[in-house]
Amino acid sequence: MSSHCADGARAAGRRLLVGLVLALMLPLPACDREERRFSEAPPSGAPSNVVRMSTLQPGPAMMTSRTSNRYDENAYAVSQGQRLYAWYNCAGCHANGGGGMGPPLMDAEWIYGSEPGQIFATIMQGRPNGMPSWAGRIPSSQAWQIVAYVRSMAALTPASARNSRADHMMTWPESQIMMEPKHPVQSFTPPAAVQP
Amino acid sequence: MTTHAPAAAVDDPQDARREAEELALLERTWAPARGIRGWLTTTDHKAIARRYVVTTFVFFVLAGLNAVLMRLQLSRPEMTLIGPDRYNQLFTVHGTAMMFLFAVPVMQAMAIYLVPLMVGARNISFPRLNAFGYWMFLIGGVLLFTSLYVNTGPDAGWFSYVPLSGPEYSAGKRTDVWAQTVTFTEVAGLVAAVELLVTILKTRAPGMTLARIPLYVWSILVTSLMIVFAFPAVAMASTMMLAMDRLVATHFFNQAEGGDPLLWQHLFWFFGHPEVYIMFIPGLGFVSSIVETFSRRKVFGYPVMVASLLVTGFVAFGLWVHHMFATPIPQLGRSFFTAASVLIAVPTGVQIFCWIATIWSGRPKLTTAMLFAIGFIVVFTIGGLSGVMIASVPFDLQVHDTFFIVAHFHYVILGGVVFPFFGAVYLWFPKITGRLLSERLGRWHVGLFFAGTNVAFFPMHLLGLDGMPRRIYTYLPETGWGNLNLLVTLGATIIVASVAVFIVNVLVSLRHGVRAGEDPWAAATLEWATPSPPPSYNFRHVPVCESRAPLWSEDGVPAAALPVMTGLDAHKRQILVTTVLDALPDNRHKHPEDTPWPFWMAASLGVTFIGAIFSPWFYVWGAGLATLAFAKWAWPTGKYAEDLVMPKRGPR
Amino acid sequence: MRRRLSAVRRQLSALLLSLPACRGALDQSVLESAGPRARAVESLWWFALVVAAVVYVATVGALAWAVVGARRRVARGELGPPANEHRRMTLAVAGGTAATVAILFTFFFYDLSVGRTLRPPHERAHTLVQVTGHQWWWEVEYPHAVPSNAVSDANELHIPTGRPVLIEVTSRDVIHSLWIPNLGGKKDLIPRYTDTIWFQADRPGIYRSQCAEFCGLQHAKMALHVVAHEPGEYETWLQQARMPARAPTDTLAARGQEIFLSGSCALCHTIVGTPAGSRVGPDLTHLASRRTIAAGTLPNTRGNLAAWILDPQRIKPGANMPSNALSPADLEALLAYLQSLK
Amino acid sequence: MSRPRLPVGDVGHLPTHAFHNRDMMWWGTVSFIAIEGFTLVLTATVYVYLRKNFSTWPPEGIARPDLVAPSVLVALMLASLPLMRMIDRASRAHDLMRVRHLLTVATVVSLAFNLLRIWELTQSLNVRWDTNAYGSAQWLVLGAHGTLLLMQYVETLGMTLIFWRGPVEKKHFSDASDVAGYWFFIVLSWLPLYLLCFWGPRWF
Repeated sequence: MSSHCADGARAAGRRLLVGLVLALMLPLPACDREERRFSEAPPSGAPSNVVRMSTLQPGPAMMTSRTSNRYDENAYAVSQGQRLYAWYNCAGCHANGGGGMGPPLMDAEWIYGSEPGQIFATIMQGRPNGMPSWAGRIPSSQAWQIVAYVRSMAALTPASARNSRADHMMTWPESQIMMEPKHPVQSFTPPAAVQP
Repeated sequence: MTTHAPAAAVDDPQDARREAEELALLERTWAPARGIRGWLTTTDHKAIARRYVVTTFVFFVLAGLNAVLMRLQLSRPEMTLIGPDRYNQLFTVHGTAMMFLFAVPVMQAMAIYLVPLMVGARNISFPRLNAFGYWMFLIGGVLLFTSLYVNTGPDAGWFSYVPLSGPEYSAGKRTDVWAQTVTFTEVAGLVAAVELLVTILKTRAPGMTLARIPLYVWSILVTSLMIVFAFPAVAMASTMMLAMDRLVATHFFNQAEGGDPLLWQHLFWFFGHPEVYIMFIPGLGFVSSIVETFSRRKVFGYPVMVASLLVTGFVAFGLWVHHMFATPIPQLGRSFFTAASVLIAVPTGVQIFCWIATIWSGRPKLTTAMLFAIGFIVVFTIGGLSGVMIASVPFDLQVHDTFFIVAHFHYVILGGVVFPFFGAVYLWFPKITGRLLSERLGRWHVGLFFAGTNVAFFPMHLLGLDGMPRRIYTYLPETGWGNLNLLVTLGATIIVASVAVFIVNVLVSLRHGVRAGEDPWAAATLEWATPSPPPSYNFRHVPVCESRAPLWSEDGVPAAALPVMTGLDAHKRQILVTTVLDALPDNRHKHPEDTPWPFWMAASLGVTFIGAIFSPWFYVWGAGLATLAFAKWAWPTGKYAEDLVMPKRGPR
Repeated sequence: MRRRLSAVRRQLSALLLSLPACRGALDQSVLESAGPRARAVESLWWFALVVAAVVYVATVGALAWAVVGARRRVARGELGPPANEHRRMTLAVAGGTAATVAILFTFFFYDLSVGRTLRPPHERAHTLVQVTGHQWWWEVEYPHAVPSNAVSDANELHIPTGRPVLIEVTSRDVIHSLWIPNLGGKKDLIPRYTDTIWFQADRPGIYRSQCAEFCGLQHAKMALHVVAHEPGEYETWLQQARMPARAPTDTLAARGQEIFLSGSCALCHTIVGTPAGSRVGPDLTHLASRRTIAAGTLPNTRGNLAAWILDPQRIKPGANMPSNALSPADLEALLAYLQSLK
Repeated sequence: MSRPRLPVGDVGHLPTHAFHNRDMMWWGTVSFIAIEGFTLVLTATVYVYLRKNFSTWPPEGIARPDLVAPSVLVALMLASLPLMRMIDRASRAHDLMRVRHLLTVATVVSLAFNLLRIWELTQSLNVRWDTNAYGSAQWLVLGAHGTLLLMQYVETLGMTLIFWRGPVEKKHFSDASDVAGYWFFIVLSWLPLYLLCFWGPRWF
């Protein structure tokens, strides 16, 4: 074999090796996303109880408390949050994110903040004008799952941990419509029982 | 062609030097490059088939280990060895791998090795496509098992029923991995089917008319035709529908927006039922070859055998609804599907009778391969009979989705795929490696495998009748299923032992096996008319086929000489193309050179489909990459140009 | 013929059931039919089994005979094929094929006749029950013209013996499947589809049933107990089930009710007669009268109930009931209340 | 054991390429046409199956698809068929210059097909794939056939480049003839799908 060929073989070998290593690394981030934790303590960090209604503050700048929610990156927690969102009738006021009596949750506007800790506090403490307090009702681990789901609706969590849709009718936030239909889309009701 | 010209045999001693020169020339023309470059670029069907078979077998072992873990968990009631999350991944990957990564591909891989040799061709019809198919398959399989090992294994069952596998109830990327594994394997399966189809139709040895095609090759022809019509259904349903529902929120299966979960079941089983026949029809072909070789006579009832294969292949498409008897579908349709499901037993029965008749009138030698063929009849018949039972709607409704079904399809698949596969390995191992497998270890292998299969799967019938549903990760002690489950687990360990014996036999025989020579069994078909292992060009001269058993002058008696045709240019890669029906020589096709681009094409599609688990944009980028790879693949190099019309233009 | 067949059946049945594990403590078997539907299928099964056994023995016997005969012939030094081989083989294969076709036709028509007996009893007098599948429990409803008389129950299906029961099935989430081996039949529960299945129990008893379509993490622990009562007893049960929950009689139970209503329990469960009315989890109005908890997973005892409330994820990992961190005193009170819900 | 070989004929005089069913590549193309054609049949089946879940088609609130661009595409497709006949004939006549120029025209036409398909998806359908099952079905059929259009473009472009840059062997003429055959499949398979997707919402 000429040295040229040997070089080629070595180069191909290197390429193959690099490709293999990359391929093996690809699924590593999966660990967090795919884990299914059935019973465990909720994410650490005290929820920020303080809701700041003004940007003005005395003295030197205060650290905003940023609680991270490890459920944000966990697909199972987000999907459990989605289930609980329906079960606890969050949709009664917020619809499937589009809003109704309560504010929409799919957009980027947050009255009481979009950090996990803030949403957690909003759920647990309640807010004026209709948001009830769920403290003592919803176990905190479930509340954190709901937080993850609510944030996923606003695309604040990693896309890989969100699902594309639920098995119900679609709701569209303005910002997510990539292509405007020429005619308004109305909902459709399938026959209740399709066949005997 | 029927009257031999009184020409001198080419093998005369004075021609030895000329022969050596010609062989060296052929070797230079056809041999793949050495080292890893050769590994990536080769388009030799034998090299690709060898690694294909080994790869599928590795997946078989891995999927089998999944089964062992499952059996340990089920061996006693309320075991806590494996939790439900893990267990669901294990059984889903077990089923998916056995179906998509073993049963079908191993049969195609064997066919890729054997068919060109059996029809007397120099290589497979589309060798680059062949290489591409292998790489696609490899990526799909590695994707599935890597995912399992990083806790992303699919967990919705191998038939991924929506809505459980849909975006709402299958969180994360697990089902997407399943859908793309299916994409990879279906692409690989489809291209292999096309190559084999065209190889059989267009590159048969002169004289191999339709009525002289070996039964094994017929079985591959039927299987490949079935794949062409069955695989698109699942490829479309998983890649274009399920994956899209999960990725870009289409509504094929969302009832609230007009979709329908039963649509998935129809599409899946339209593929899934023929799949069963796609798996075991090649097995029937193996059995025909084994019975013919070791009974020392041609299989009795050739036209009936061929007709049976064709009928089976056709009727197999009319059975899919019998997987859906418990769903809301019209009553009348069910009777039709029952009738079809019952009727399909006839052609298979006919074939079994013909083999028995062949053995009866022949001079059977009970080699390991023959024992596997006999084991096939003994085991597979049980699966066939329980298959007739569950064609009945009322009975099916009692055992559907229970361990009775698990028992039934394991009898069918182990009986119809694994037994013939092992038999085929014992038959053709000497051809592939040049050495015989040990018959002594072979007896242990066949004995343990037979015992293990029955101990593991027969009790499952009883468990199913006793109410045990499939796919449960545990059960209560009060159900009383514990002892039989323990027995099943014991059977599983026996199977493990037998497969271990087989692996040892292969490894030992590769080094120390008895040298085989060209034709150790004095067999009948053309693959035995070339050295073992065959040279890269398969045959020095194109063999000519004058009967169904071209190497026999009469039943079991080796012919004195082999008629051949000369005239293929040894300087170039040429293969002889013949006519479809009568196999008359028609033209000399220019055969492509080795190239790494099928590999890069598969790699770019790998990036595309794996990336598309996460973002639809990978379809756009990946299509660009794949187009570049394909351009390099298809671009003529001008090497060995034949009848050049216009030379390559220099740089302007 | 018929009698002989049933004698064979009895013997085979005894043989099969004498195998060590075929007899569980629970009634959950295709081979112990307790109603006409399952019985029809059971006789079809025994017929098919006997025929299959005969066919199997004949096939494998022929194979063995062929191998042994041929090898003897070779040992005797006869190198040629047997006399008249072609005619004999043709006859054998044709005969075998004809027998196969005949047997299959017989089976097919027997199957059709069994299929006819399975027609639903829409016209006949029957009891109507609605079963809805959930991940991972069964909601069972007994509708009534007067809505307040309708009964909602979970994981237990009470039926009268001797009359057909028509079950309307559907699912709330993924596909489940209702299968009661001793009574016969199977029906997939598909979301947004409503389908029906019927059966009839001839003798009182408790028949166990398990979800038969893979439905996710706890598919294994999704059992339904079918309780067949004598008709009079059934009416009594129904009357009892229509009653709202008893008000707590002692202070401990009253404290338990308070915990139930003010904590997370009431968010998912209904107790008729109290403000708790959520339909997300099983109806608990008569929890204490049920035989099992957690969809047939545990016997309904005080200890099991406590374990289930505190940490359901240990018993049924992935179930949708959350863990509840209750103080021992609160747990005591809650258990007292729940156990009073007869 | 090696048995002697007995030459009974010579194939050295046989041609090195052939057209249509004598050619091996042609059979490969036909096989892929079978696979792709059956996939299209399945997409149409899905379309009809989903139709039965709706009382009106398109569902209320969604406009019927526009007809202009789709009809232009169909007209262009039909008009391109004679061009393909010409390519096939020129190939069989081994007319290098003629095949080269006709292929160049075909590349442009194929590009126009693809642009029109993009226009159809974005402007004529009036529905997104994720609006409801009606939208998904429309996108499925158009998308599946659109993938084939894209492949056809790549194939035609590649063949054209080969005929310009070389090396061109005689066998490339049978490849060019296969391009024409595949083109017929693309066009003829679209006609029923066109009626289904664009006239279907008007008829049923």
